[in-house]
Amino acid sequence: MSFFVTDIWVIPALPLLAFLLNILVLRPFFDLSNRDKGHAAEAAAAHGAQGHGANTAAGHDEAHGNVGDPEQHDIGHAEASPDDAYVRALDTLDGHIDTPAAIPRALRTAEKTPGGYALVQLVEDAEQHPHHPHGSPTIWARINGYMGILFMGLAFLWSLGLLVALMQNPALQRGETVPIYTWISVAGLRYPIDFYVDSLTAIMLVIVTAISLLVQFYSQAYIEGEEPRGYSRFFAWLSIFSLSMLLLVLSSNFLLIYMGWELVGLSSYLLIGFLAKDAAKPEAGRPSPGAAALKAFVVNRVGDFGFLIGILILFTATGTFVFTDIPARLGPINLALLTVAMILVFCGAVGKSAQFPLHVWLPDAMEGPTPVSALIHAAKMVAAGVYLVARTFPLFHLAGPQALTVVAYIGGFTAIFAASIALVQIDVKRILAYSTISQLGYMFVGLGVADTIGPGIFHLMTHAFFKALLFLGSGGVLLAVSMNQDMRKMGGLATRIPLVAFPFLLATLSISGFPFFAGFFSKDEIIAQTWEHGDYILYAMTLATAFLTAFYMFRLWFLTFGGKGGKFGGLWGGEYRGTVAVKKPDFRVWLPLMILAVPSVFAGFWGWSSVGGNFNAFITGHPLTPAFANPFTSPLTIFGVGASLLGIALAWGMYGLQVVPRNVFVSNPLGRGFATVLWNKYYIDEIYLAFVRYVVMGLSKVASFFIDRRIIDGIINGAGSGVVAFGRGLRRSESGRLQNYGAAIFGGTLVIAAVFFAVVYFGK
Amino acid sequence: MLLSLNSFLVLGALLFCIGLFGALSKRNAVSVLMGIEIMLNAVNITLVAFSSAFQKSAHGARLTGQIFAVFIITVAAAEASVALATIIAVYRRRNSVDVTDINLMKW
Amino acid sequence: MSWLLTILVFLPTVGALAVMVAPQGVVKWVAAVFTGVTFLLSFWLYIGPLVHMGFLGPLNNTGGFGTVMSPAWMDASPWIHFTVGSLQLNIDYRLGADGLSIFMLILNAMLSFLAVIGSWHIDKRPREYMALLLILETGVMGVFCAFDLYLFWLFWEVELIPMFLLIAIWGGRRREYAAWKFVLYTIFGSAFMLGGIFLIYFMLGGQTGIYSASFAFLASHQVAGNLLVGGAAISAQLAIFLLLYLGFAIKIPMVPFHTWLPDAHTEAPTAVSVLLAGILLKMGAYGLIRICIDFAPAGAHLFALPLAILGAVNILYGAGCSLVQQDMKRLIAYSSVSHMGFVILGVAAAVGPGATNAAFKEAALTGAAIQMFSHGAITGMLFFCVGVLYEKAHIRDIDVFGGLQARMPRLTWIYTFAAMASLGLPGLSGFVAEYLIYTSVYAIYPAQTIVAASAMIITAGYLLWMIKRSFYGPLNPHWSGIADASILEMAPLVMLGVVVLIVGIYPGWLVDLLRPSLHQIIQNVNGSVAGLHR
Amino acid sequence: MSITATDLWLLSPEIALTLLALLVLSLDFVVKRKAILSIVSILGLIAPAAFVTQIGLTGSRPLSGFYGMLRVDNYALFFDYLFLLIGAGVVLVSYDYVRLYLKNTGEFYALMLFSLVGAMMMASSSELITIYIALELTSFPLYIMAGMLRNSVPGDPGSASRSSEAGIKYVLLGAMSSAILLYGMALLYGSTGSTDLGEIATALTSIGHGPNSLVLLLADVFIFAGFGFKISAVPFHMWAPDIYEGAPTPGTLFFSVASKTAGFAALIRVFVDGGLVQTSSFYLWGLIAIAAILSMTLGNVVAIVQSDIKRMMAYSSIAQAGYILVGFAALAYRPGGASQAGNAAILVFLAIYVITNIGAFAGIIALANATGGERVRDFDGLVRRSPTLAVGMALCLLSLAGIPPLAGAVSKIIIFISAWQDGGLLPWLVIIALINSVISIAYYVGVVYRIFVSPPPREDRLRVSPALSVALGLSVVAIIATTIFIQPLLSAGGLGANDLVGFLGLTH
Repeated sequence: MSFFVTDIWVIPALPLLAFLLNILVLRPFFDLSNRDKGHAAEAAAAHGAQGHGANTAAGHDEAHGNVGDPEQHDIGHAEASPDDAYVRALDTLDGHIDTPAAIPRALRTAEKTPGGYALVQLVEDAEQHPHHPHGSPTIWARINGYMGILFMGLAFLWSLGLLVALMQNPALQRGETVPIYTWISVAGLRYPIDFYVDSLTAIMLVIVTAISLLVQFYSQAYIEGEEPRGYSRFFAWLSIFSLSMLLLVLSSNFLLIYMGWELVGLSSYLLIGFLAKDAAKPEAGRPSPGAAALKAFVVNRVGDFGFLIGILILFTATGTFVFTDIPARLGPINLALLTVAMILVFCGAVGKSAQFPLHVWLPDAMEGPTPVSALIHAAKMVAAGVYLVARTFPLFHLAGPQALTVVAYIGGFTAIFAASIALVQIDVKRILAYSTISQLGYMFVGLGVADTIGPGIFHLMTHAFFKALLFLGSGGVLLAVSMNQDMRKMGGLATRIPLVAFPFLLATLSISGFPFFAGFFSKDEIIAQTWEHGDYILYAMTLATAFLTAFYMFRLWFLTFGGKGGKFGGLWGGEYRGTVAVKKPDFRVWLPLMILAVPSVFAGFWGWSSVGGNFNAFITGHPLTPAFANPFTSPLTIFGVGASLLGIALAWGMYGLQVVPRNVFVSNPLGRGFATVLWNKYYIDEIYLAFVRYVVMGLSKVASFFIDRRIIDGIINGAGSGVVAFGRGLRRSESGRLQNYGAAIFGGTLVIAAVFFAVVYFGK
Repeated sequence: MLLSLNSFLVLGALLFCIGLFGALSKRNAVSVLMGIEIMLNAVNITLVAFSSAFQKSAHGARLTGQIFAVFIITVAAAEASVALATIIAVYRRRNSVDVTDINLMKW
Repeated sequence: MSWLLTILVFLPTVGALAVMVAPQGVVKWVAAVFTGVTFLLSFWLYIGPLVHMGFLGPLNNTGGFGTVMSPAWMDASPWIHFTVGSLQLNIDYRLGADGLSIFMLILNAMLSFLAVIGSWHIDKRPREYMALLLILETGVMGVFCAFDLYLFWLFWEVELIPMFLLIAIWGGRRREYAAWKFVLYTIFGSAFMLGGIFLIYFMLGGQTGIYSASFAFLASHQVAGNLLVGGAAISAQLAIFLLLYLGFAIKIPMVPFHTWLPDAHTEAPTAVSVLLAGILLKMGAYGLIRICIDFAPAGAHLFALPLAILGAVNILYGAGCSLVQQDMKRLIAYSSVSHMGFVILGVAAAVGPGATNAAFKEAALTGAAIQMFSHGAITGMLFFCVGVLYEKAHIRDIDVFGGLQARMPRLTWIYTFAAMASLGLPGLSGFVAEYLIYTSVYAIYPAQTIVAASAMIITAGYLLWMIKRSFYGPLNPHWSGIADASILEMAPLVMLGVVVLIVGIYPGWLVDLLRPSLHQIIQNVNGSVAGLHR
Repeated sequence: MSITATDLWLLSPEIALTLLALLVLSLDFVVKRKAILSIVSILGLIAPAAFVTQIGLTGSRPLSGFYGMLRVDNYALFFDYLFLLIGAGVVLVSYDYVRLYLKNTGEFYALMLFSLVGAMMMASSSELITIYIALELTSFPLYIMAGMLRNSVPGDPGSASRSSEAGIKYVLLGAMSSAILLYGMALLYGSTGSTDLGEIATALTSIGHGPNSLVLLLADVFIFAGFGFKISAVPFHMWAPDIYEGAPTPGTLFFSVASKTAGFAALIRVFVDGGLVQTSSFYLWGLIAIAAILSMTLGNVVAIVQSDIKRMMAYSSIAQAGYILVGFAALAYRPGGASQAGNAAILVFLAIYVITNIGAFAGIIALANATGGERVRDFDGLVRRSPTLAVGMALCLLSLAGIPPLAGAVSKIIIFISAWQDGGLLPWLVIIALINSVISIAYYVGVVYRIFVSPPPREDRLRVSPALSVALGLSVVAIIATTIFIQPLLSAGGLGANDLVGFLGLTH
C-alpha cells in the first residue's frame, strides 16, 4: 500500500505544525515583540507612549519583559479621562474623515493630544468607510504567512500524490482505514480516532488543500490591506481551519467527523469575527463581525444538535462509530429508526451547508475577511455538509427512501429560494453568499436523487473552484475600491482591473452553466438526474434556479465590471460610480485568480465521458450513469443551456445594453411587494430573532427571576425569618416575674402529669 | 376513732396546694417564702403519714418517713435563712420586696 | 500504613498554623509553598502506583489503582470503638485513595495551589485569608480520601466554616446573605446525610451482625428489606439513598436546591469562587458516585428515573438561567448548575434500568466522573478570567464592557478558550465528558438525553454572547485605559488550559485511572439491580 | 452497728473537699493577697482527686457504705472527676473576675467548693434523703453566688441589682422546685415503703400492678420536675436565662456546668437505680422525649434572638440539656442493655459539654474584664482586637454547635447514635434533634460571624490575663484532643453506665 495512504496523518499534521509554530513560537516571541518597528504609526505610538510617561503600558511591559499586541501600546495614553479624549476625537474627525488624507493627519494629532490613543482607536473605527489600513505586518508576521503557505503547499502535494496513487490503484479507491489512536475505550465501547482514505477522501483532500493554498497565498495581500495587525493571527486561524477540515474529511467514524465538524465551527467563528473591532452597519444591513460569528456558531449548533442525536441513535443501536462497521452491526434495527437517524444526521449537513431553514448564518458570515468567505464557501465549511451526506451515503441507502427524498427536496427548495433572494441584493459578497447556498442546494439535489454520490461531489468540486475564484475576485474588487461592498458604488471596473476581471468573468460563465465550462457539466448533470428519476418538481425547481443563477450572476458582473458605455455592449468596462480611487491589486491577488480560472473552466471535462472523463467511476466505482455520458445527446441539456443563456441575455439586456427597463419587474405593485420580501430575505431573520427574544429569553427570565428569586428563595428566606419570628414570640414567655416562672413549673408539671396519666390509662 | 391514711394524704395535698397558691399569688417575697414553707410542711405531713402507716404494715418499724421529715424541717430552716438574707439584700437595693417589681431581667 | 494520605490531608493544616505565625511579609509565600508541596506530593498518588506496577501498567491492567475494596493507597488506624450494651459504634480513621479519589485529590491540590496564586493580590487580612484557604483544603482533601462513612461526614463539615468566613469577609456587596445561605443550606443537607449514615450503619449492622462504616464493608454488603415510615413501607435502600442524597444534591447543586450557588459564587472572591465551583461542588458529585450509588445501589435504581429527569432539568434550567444573567459571575454560576447536571444524568443512567447495556452504564459513569474533573478545571478558568477583569474594572456587568479585545487581547483569547471548553468543543476536556455521557446515556434514557443535548445550543449561545458583548465590537472608550492580564494572572489560566487540553486530546489515561473503581461500582449496581428484579 | 473505716474511706473525696473549703474560708481571714486563696483552692483539689483515684484504683466496685446510702461505683467516680475538673476550671476562670469585682474571694471559693461537695454527694448517694440533702447542699451556695455581686461592675451599672434579683429569683424558685421534688419523693416512699433506691427498685418490681399506678406516675413526674429544674429542661427552665444573666459570670459558668451535671447525675441515678425507668410505664420515655423536644426547640429558637451573651448561653445550655435528654429518652425507651449506651453517651456528652462551656465562659469573662461588655455585639471584630481570644472563643462556640473536628460534634454523634439504635420512634426524635442543631448554627456561628467579620467598635488590643488564657487554651486543646483521643473517655463512660445498669440487673 502506498505510503501516501499509510502516512496520511502527514496531511493534517502539516497545518497543525504551522499553527503551533505560529501561535506558540513566532507570534509571541518574534512578531509581537517586534511590532513597534512595524511602521510609522506604530513607531509613533510607541514613541507617544514614552512621551506621555505611559504609566500602565510601560511599567506593565517592563514588568514581565514582554510587549503585547500593538493594542497594548495604547494602554498608557488614556491618562486624561477617556471621555474628553472621545470628544476631542469627534472634533478632530469632524467633517473630513471620509477623505483618506485625513487619517494620517488625525493620527499625528492623536499622538500630540493626551489621551490621544482612544482617538487613534476611534479613527480606526471611523475608518471603515472607506477602509484605510495603517501599518504593515512585521517581517515575522510575514514569515508566519510564508510558513503557512509552505506547509499547506506540502499538504497539497501530498494529497495530489494520494490522488494519483489512488487513480493508479483502483483497489485503494474503495477505502482503507488508517488507525491513529484510541481516544477512549470503556467496557468494550471504543471511541476511535482513525482515518479513512478512499477516492472521495482523496478528491476532498485535493480540493481542500488546493483552495487553502491559494487562499493563503492570496491572503497575504488581502490581510495586509485590511487588518495588518492581525497578520500572524489570521494565518494561525487559517491553519487551524484547514486542520479541522482535514480531520473532518479524513475521519473514519462519527466521533472524529463530529470533532472536525465542531472544530470547523470554531475556526469559522474565529475567522468570521476576525475584524473584531468593527461595528455593525445597519444602513448597509450588515451586522458586526462579532455578531456574525456568534450567529454562525449558534445556528450551526442547532444543526449539530440534530447531527448528534442521529449519531446517538446509530451508536447506541450498533455500539460503533465506524461508518464501515455500522451497516453490518445494524442487524434487525427497524427501518423507521434508521431513517430518522439519517434525517437527523442530515440536519447537521443542513446547518453546516447553510440549507433552508438554517441558512441564515451564511450571508452574515460575509463579515469575515473575504479570503475567509472564499474558504468557507468554496472548500471548507459548506462543503462539509455535502461531504457528510456523501460519506454516510451507504447508510442513507439502507434507510427508508424518505431520507434521501428529504435531502433532495430541502436542497431543491433551498436552491431556488436562495437564488430568488440573490436577485435583489446590492452587496457583492452577499450575492455570492446566496449563490453558494443555492449551488449547495444543487449538490443536495444531486445526492438526493441520484443513487450515487457522483453528481453531487462533481458539482462540489467544480463549484469549489469557481466559487473560490468568484470570492477571491470580489476580494480583489474590494481591495481596489477600499472595502466598499456596495455595487451601486462600482461599475466599469473591468477596464480598470482587467487582471481580476478576466478570471472573474470566466467563473461567472462557469457558474451560470455556460456550455463547456465546468459548471455546465456538473450542474446540467444534476438537472438531468432529477428528470431521469422522474422528480419533475425538482426538475422544474433546478431548471428555474439555473435561469435565476445566470441572471443574478450576470447582474453582478454588469453592475461591478461592466455597465453603460462598456465595450461589447457594456460587457467590458463602463462608467465608474464610486468615489474612492481604484487601486491596482498586485500579483498576490491576481495570480491565484488566474490559477483558479483553469479548473473553473476545464474541470468539467473530467466528468465528460466523450473526452474520457471518468469522475463518477473514480468516485463511486460504478459504471457511468447515462446522463453523464454525453450532455449533447440528451434533449434535456437544451433546456438547461437555454435557461442559463436566457438568464445571461436578460441580465445583459437590463444592465449591459440597458434595452430592457430596469423596473420592468418592480413597476407593478405585486412585483414591488415581492421584491421587498426578497430584499428582506423573506423576513426569516426577523422571525428567528423574535422567537429567541420572546420565547427563549422569556422562559429563561421566568425561570431565573421568578422561580429562583421569588419561589425558591422565597421559601428559603421565609423559613429563616419564620424561625426568627418564632423566637421573638417565644422569648416573650420569659416575663421576668418569678411567680410566672413558678406557675410555669407547676403548670408544666401538672400538664405533663395529666397527659402522661391520660396516655397511660386511655392509651391502652 | 382513728383516721385512715388517705385523709392525711388528702390533707397533705390540700396543704401543698394552699402553699402553692400562696407562693404564686402573694406579692410580698416573705409571704412567698412562707407559702413555700407550707408546701414543705405538706410534704412532711405526707411523709409522716406514710411512715406511720408503714408502722402497721409489713415493712416493719422503720421511721424513715419521720427522719426524712426532720431533715426537711432542718433544711427548710437553712433555706429560709438564705432566702431571707437574699430578700434583705434586695430590700437594701430597692426598698421593696414586692416580687412583681423584681423584673429587671426579662426575655 | 503509608503516611502519604495523612500528610496530604494535614499538611495544609500545618500550613495554616505556619501562616498564622509567619511574619506579615511572607504569608503568601508560606501559603504558596505549602499548597505547592501538597500539589507535588499529590502527584505521587498517581505516579506511585504507576511505578509500582511498571509504567503503562494500569493502561492494560484493570487492577490499576484499585477499588474501594482494595484501594491503591490506604492509611488506617482504629479510632472509636464504643461497645456498650447493645450499641457497637466503630469509627475508624481510615483514609484511602483509589482511582476516583486520586484524581479528585490531585484536582483539589492543584486548584488550591492555583487559588493561592490567583489571590496574590489580596491585601485585606491576607493572613487569615490564606489560613482559611489552607484549612479548606484540608477539609476537602479529607472528604475525598475518607474511607469511613463517619469520618467522611466529619470532614464534610470541616469545609463549612472556612468557606463561610471566606465569603463573609472577602465577599462582595451581599456577602452576608450569601454566606448565611451557603452555610445553612449545607448544614441542612448534612443533617439529613447524618441521618442516612445512621440508618445504613445500623440496618447493615443489624442484618450482618458487623457494625462498621468502612467503605469496603459498606460496598460489599447491601441493606435489605423495607422500612416502615408512618405505616407506609418503603425500601430501606431507597430511604438511605434519599437521606444521603439530599446532602449531596444541595452541594452538587441540583435544582431546586441550587439557589445558594449563584449568590455564593457571585459574592465570593475570585479564588474562592474557583474553589467553590472546582472542588466543593465536586464533593457532592463524588459523594453521589462513591457513596450513594455504591452503598445503596438498589435504592439508587429505584430513584433512577426521577434522577435522570432532574439531571436533564438541571442542565436545561441552568443553561436557561445563564442566558439572562447580567453579571458574568452569576452567569458562570448558573452554567455550573447546568454542567453539574451532566453528572447527575450520567449517574442516573449508570443506575438506570436494563441489565444488558452494562457497557453504556459504565461509560455513563465514567463520563460523569470526567465531567467532575473537567468542569472543575474549566469553571476554574472562567472564574479566573472574570476575576482578572474584575480586578481591573471593578465591575462584572457584561453590558458595560465592549470591544475589550482591543485592549486585552490575552484575556480575550484565554477567555474564549475557556468558553469554548465550557461549551464542549472537541479537543477540550468538556467535550470528553459530555460526549461520553450523551453517547452512553442515550441508550438508557433517550428522552432525557435529547433534552440535555438541546442545552448545547443555549450553552453556546450564552457563553459566546457574553464574549461578544464584552470583547467584540468597537471599544467602549470608557475602558480605553484598561490593562491586559499580567503574567501572574495568566499563570493559573494557562496551567488549567494545558490540563483541559491534555484531557481533551487524550482522555484515555484518565479513563484508565478511573476504570477499576467505576467498574466495581457498576458491578455492584448491576448485581443488586438483578437481585431487585429477580 | 457503727460507721466503719471503709465508709469514711469511701467518703474521703467529699471529706477532703469539705476540709479544703473550710481551709479556704479560714485562710480568707488571715491572708491579704487573695491570689493565694485561688492557688490554694486549685491546688487543694489535688487531694480529693487523689482520693478518687485511689478509690478508683482499688479493685472491685460497686462499693457501698453507710448502709447503702453511699454508693461508690464507676458512675460516681466519673462524676467526681468531672466535678473536680469543674472546680479547677471555675477557679481558673474566676481568678481575675473575683479579684476585680467580688470583694469576698474566700467566700466565693468556699461556697463553690461546698457546692461541689454536694454535687459529688448527689452523684454517689443512693438514698432519697441523702440525695435531697446533697441537692440542697449543692443549691444553697449557688443561691448565694447568684446574688454575690454587691456593687456593680464598672461599665455596667445595675449589674449589682441584677445580681441580687437573680439571687432572690433563684432561691425562691429553687425552693419551690425542691418542694415538688420532695413531694415526688414522698409519693415514691409512700408507694414503695423505702427511701433506699435499691429497695425501691425491688419493691417496684414486686408490686404487681404497680408500675402504672397513679401515685407512681405522679412520683415520676414530680421527681422529674424537681431535677428538671436543676438541669433547666423546658418547662422548668424559666429561671435559667434570668439567673445566668444576673449572676456574676463565674457563677453563671458554675451554674451552667455544675448544677446541670449534678442534676443529671442524680436524675439518672434515681430513675435507673431506683428502677423507675425499668418498671414504670413505657410511656415514661414519652414524657422525657417531650421535654427533650421542647428544650431543644425553645432553647435554640430563642437563643437566636438574644442580645446578651450570657442569656444566649443560658438558652444554649437549655438546648444542650435537650440533647442530653434525647439520650435519656433512649435510656428510658428500652430499659436494659440498650439503655447503657444512652447512659454512657450522656456521660461523655456531659464531660465534653463541661470542657467546652468552661472555655466559652473563659472567653466571655475575658472580654468582659477587658471591655466590661457582655452583649453579643461586644464581640464585633474581636479578631482584630485579640486574635487568640477570638480564635479560642470561636472554637468553643463551634464545638457547642457541633462542627467537626471539634469534640462537640463527636459527642453529638455519639448521643444521637445511641438514641437512634434503639429504633422504634427514636430515630424521629433524632431527626428533630438534627434539625435543631441546624437551627443552633444560626446563633453560635452568628457570634463567630461577629467575631471575625463585623468591624470592631474601636481599634485596640485587648489584653487577656494569664489565668484566662490558660483556661481558654486548655479547654481548646482539650476540645481538639478529645476528638482524636476520645477512646479513653468513651470507655470511662461505658464503665460508669455499666455499673449503673449492672446494679439494676440485680433487681431483674
